[in-house]
Amino acid sequence: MKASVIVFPGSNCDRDVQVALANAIGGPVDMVWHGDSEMAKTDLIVLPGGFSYGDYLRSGAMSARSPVMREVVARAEQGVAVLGICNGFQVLTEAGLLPGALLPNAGLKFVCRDVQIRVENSQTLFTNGYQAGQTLRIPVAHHDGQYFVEPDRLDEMQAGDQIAFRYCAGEEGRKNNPNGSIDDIAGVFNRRKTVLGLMPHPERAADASHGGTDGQGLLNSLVSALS
Amino acid sequence: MKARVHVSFKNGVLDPQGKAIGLTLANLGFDGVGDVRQGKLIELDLAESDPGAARKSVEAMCEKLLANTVIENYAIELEED
Amino acid sequence: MKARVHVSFKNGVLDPQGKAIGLTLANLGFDGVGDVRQGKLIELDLAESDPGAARKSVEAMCEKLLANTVIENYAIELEED
Amino acid sequence: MRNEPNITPEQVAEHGLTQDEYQTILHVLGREPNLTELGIFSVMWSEHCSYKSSKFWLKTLPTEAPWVICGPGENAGVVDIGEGKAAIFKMESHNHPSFIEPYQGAATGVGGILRDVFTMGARPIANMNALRFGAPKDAKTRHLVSGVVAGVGGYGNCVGVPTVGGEVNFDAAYNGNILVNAMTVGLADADRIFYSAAAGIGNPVVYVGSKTGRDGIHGATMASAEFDDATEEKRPTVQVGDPFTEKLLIEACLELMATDTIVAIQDMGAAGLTCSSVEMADKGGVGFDLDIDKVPQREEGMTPYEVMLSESQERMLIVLRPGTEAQAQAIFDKWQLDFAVVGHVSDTGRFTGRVDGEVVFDIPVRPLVEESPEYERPWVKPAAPAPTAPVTAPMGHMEALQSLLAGPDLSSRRWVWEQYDHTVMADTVRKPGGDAAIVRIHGSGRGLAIATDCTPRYCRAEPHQGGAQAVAEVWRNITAVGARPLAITDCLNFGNPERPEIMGEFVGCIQGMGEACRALDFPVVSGNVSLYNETHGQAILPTPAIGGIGILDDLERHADLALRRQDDILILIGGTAGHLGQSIYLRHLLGRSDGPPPPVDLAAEQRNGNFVRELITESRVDTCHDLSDGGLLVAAAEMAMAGDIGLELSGPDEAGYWFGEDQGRYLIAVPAGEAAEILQKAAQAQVPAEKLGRSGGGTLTLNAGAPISLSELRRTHEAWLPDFMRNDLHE
Ligand SMILES: Nc1ncnc2c1ncn2[C@@H]1O[C@H](COP(=O)(O)OP(=O)(O)O)[C@@H](O)[C@H]1O
Ligand SMILES: [Mg+2]
Repeated sequence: MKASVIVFPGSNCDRDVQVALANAIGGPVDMVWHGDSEMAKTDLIVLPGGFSYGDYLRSGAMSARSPVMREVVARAEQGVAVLGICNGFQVLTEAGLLPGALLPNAGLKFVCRDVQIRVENSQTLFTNGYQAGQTLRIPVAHHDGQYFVEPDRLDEMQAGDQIAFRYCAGEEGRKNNPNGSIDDIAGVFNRRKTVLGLMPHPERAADASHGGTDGQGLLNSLVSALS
Repeated sequence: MKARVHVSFKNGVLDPQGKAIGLTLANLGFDGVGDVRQGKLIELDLAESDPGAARKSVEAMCEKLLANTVIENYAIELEED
Repeated sequence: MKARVHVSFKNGVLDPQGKAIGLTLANLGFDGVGDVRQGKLIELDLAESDPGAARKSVEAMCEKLLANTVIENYAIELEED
Repeated sequence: MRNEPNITPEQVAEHGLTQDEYQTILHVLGREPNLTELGIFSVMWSEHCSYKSSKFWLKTLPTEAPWVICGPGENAGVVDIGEGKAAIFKMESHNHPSFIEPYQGAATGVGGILRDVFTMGARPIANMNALRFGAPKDAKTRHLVSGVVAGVGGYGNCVGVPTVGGEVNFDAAYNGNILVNAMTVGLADADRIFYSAAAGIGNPVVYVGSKTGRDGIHGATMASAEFDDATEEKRPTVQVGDPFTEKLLIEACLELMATDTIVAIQDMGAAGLTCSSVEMADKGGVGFDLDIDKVPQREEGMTPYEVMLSESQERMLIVLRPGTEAQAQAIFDKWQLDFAVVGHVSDTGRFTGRVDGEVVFDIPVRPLVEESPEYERPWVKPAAPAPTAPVTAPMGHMEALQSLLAGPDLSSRRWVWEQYDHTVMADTVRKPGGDAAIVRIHGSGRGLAIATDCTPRYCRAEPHQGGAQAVAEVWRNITAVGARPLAITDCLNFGNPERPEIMGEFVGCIQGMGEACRALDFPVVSGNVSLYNETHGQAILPTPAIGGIGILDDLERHADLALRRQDDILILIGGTAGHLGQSIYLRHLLGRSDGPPPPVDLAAEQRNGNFVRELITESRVDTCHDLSDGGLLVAAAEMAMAGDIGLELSGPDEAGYWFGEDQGRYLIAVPAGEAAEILQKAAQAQVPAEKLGRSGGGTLTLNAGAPISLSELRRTHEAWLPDFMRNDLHE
């Protein structure tokens, strides 16, 4: 399986996801510079976390307009798997590959902590290694993670099984939803389930020294589906 | 020519910043403050001097970058030098 | 009465957001865009109906909360309902 | 040179220079300076850049050890951590700007310290922050806490360096003068360290990063002046940070450092282009000839004075090997950063600037640096504190514990560190909330332990003990996770050094620090001094903040404070005399601040620490917490809360025993079957050790009294800070 991680100016989880993916695949992962409009053949495109363009104006807005994104959109249309984590999720919504938008956290503060999320749909290439309803503990680290989508569109997404993960019961005495996302949504698919965006960072829960490995299943799912 | 673009959240989109400002103003003892909304104001210096062309170009900038029309509205004002 | 407060960086203060927007507009092929500045526009609904009193109160809000006058300027516009 | 009006005595004074200092300038130049030259002298000779009041005493600190690659004097300290790697680290203050504009002041503080570290070739891998605020009830405190924390996070999160720890204190002495100290730790190949000494006559001097604007002109002199109401009125321009550009600058510089193009490199910090040029030229024994008009400028019509004194952020100065300009420029173009050749290294020994070829300043480098004033300021040794007055426990011990854990001094700092991305880079092994943070050395099974500490109330009561205690506590925190302490950086925050009693605090703290560093083999490799932290003649508490690092050779063998098992035996290591003088117990429950601080016995500190570390590295202990503020019962409760496992404790019914702050102590928890052997080993090593209780259940019990539930304890411990900050809005 070939995987490519896009590097935008200001990406800062590009190395993290590269390392985690390379471990899952057991082979190298390509890094693709945002200014390149060409990309080698690949089975998976990852948009990593970070603060591309400083998150200025709106998170992900400027990266969504970079040359490489035209290529990403074209590949996505051909059915190539695309995964956006945190800032990558923001870029995917800004680029129109996923519905909705990510607004500043309802608490208006950056939030970095572990959250519990529930797997809502395990019948996809991103989630086949999990059970539906399974609860995962994975860190979030973001300032703009409040998922928003128009109510009608949300209904459609529910009906189309496009909700990938929801924040669920968390630590004692704490709100489970760290950012005020509508309907506790932590991650969503496109209609075909070939594009996934999520706020939690699976690559930060992918080896024992992270204090948990619940994110590993997502990477393993991709490897088993795409290899 | 100068352009001013006002980008604001659409009705129905939660504006946590506006809400927090309203709350804080009340805590500070400012009475009689109702709804508060926070938007962006982007000011651009343009080489273009024709108002029609300038507006069209700024509209394109808004659609392409300055606003996310899923959640935001924009309004453009032009000001000749 | 409605008040609109425009908060912007003082002249000479670096505006990293404006700078990045300008860069991206150029990358997107928009020519002839010079300086870009990003500020905030805060809209308030006020119970007060006397313009003089309203302005005074909004000025106090700016000094106390809405702007940090070390690096920001503010401008107030009032609009009767 | 251009003709300019003569310098007036008022201008001299406005530049923070004394008449004597001005006479030296006349002597150095052999003529009157012009205004730009006066500006250059003033920033170079400011307290901030010249260390004129502190130099004499800083020299007394130990700075060497076999593992020290580079001690104080460069941008940051460098320590060999084995396997071909070096750790590069430093701490710096951004106190005054953060008081005026908390968000941007703190943010640019983080930006500045990051540059000090990556300029030496390191990739930053961890940030720490040591924060001191005024009393919680002071009207400004909430606003300052909120803005500073958002600023530290705003910058560090965006550049993608995890903020893994720090400290937060509240005390009325900081009401008008908060402290924002930021530390960065970076990782480099030990054979690829970059230094700042310029060399190679004719070599190009290159400016990279952001453009220069009129930011923070006179920032360096501001950082060296006392506050008064006029300061707030004048509202000097505070710099705005651009962490996005910083991130690009890190990547571009590291990319450049992988090539063979750099002769010398230095970030532009305080006093910007002036200080960086002069230091690079002086260290290399060469001159610098700059074309001021080539400096990328953000604003029109900037004067040479403004360009030279600007403190615009995110800029670096590099001396390149001849002919490598194009190769270097390609890298900065790729990252969309400014790049300009702004001058060359000269053999004149002079620092010269030109505009359109015309000389606008011309100063000999050596004397500019060497003739800078150095003062051995008068100082008085503070009177020794009277003995601690008798203490009558105002309430039961468990009640006292609950009150302490739910108060400003000892409540959880989670509200702070959850605003910091502490897991980016995916190498954070121990997050904030424990003793030292641990970050993995990327791609290896080893790690760095990092801690910052200082107990300012001890330093006020007895500076010498306080200085020693700060170093010892850092050493202890690093030891408590099982790491071998290597070296420290410091940030010495004090009041006005022209007052003998303040200078006495400074001298005492330094002497105590030096003593502890020598005893613990824990040298100082970098640091920073921030003086004149006073408002209306009211000085802050003497605050020598210490940041230290240690090495963990095997990440599998480290300890953490959380109880892990039921039925573990809790053992107290170290001697307990029940010292309540200067304790949090006195301060929080009785409103008292009397008595001497707990004495620091460095030999015992070392003996106890080495014993504990050995147990951890032998994998006999995986649960360990050091004792500090609040004493024994607080530490035990923290261990129980962190592991969500209860404790049954027994011991004498004395407040001093449970809340005294005797130094050099740890709590460890070991499986019941191993306790006897460990106690025996302790006796052999002459390390005091006693059984204190047993883990289990979900409550904390003391001497068979009424149990308190951990969840209740945790609720109040976690609640104070968020409750205090509720509904606050920064910006
Ligand atoms: N400003 C801060 N930023 C990040 N972490 C912090 C901050 N303040 C405190 N912490 C963390 O909270 C924990 C408790 O701090 P402290 O009580 O000072 O520890 P100790 O007494 O062991 O030195 C530590 O893990 C520390 O790193
Ligand atoms: Mg500790």
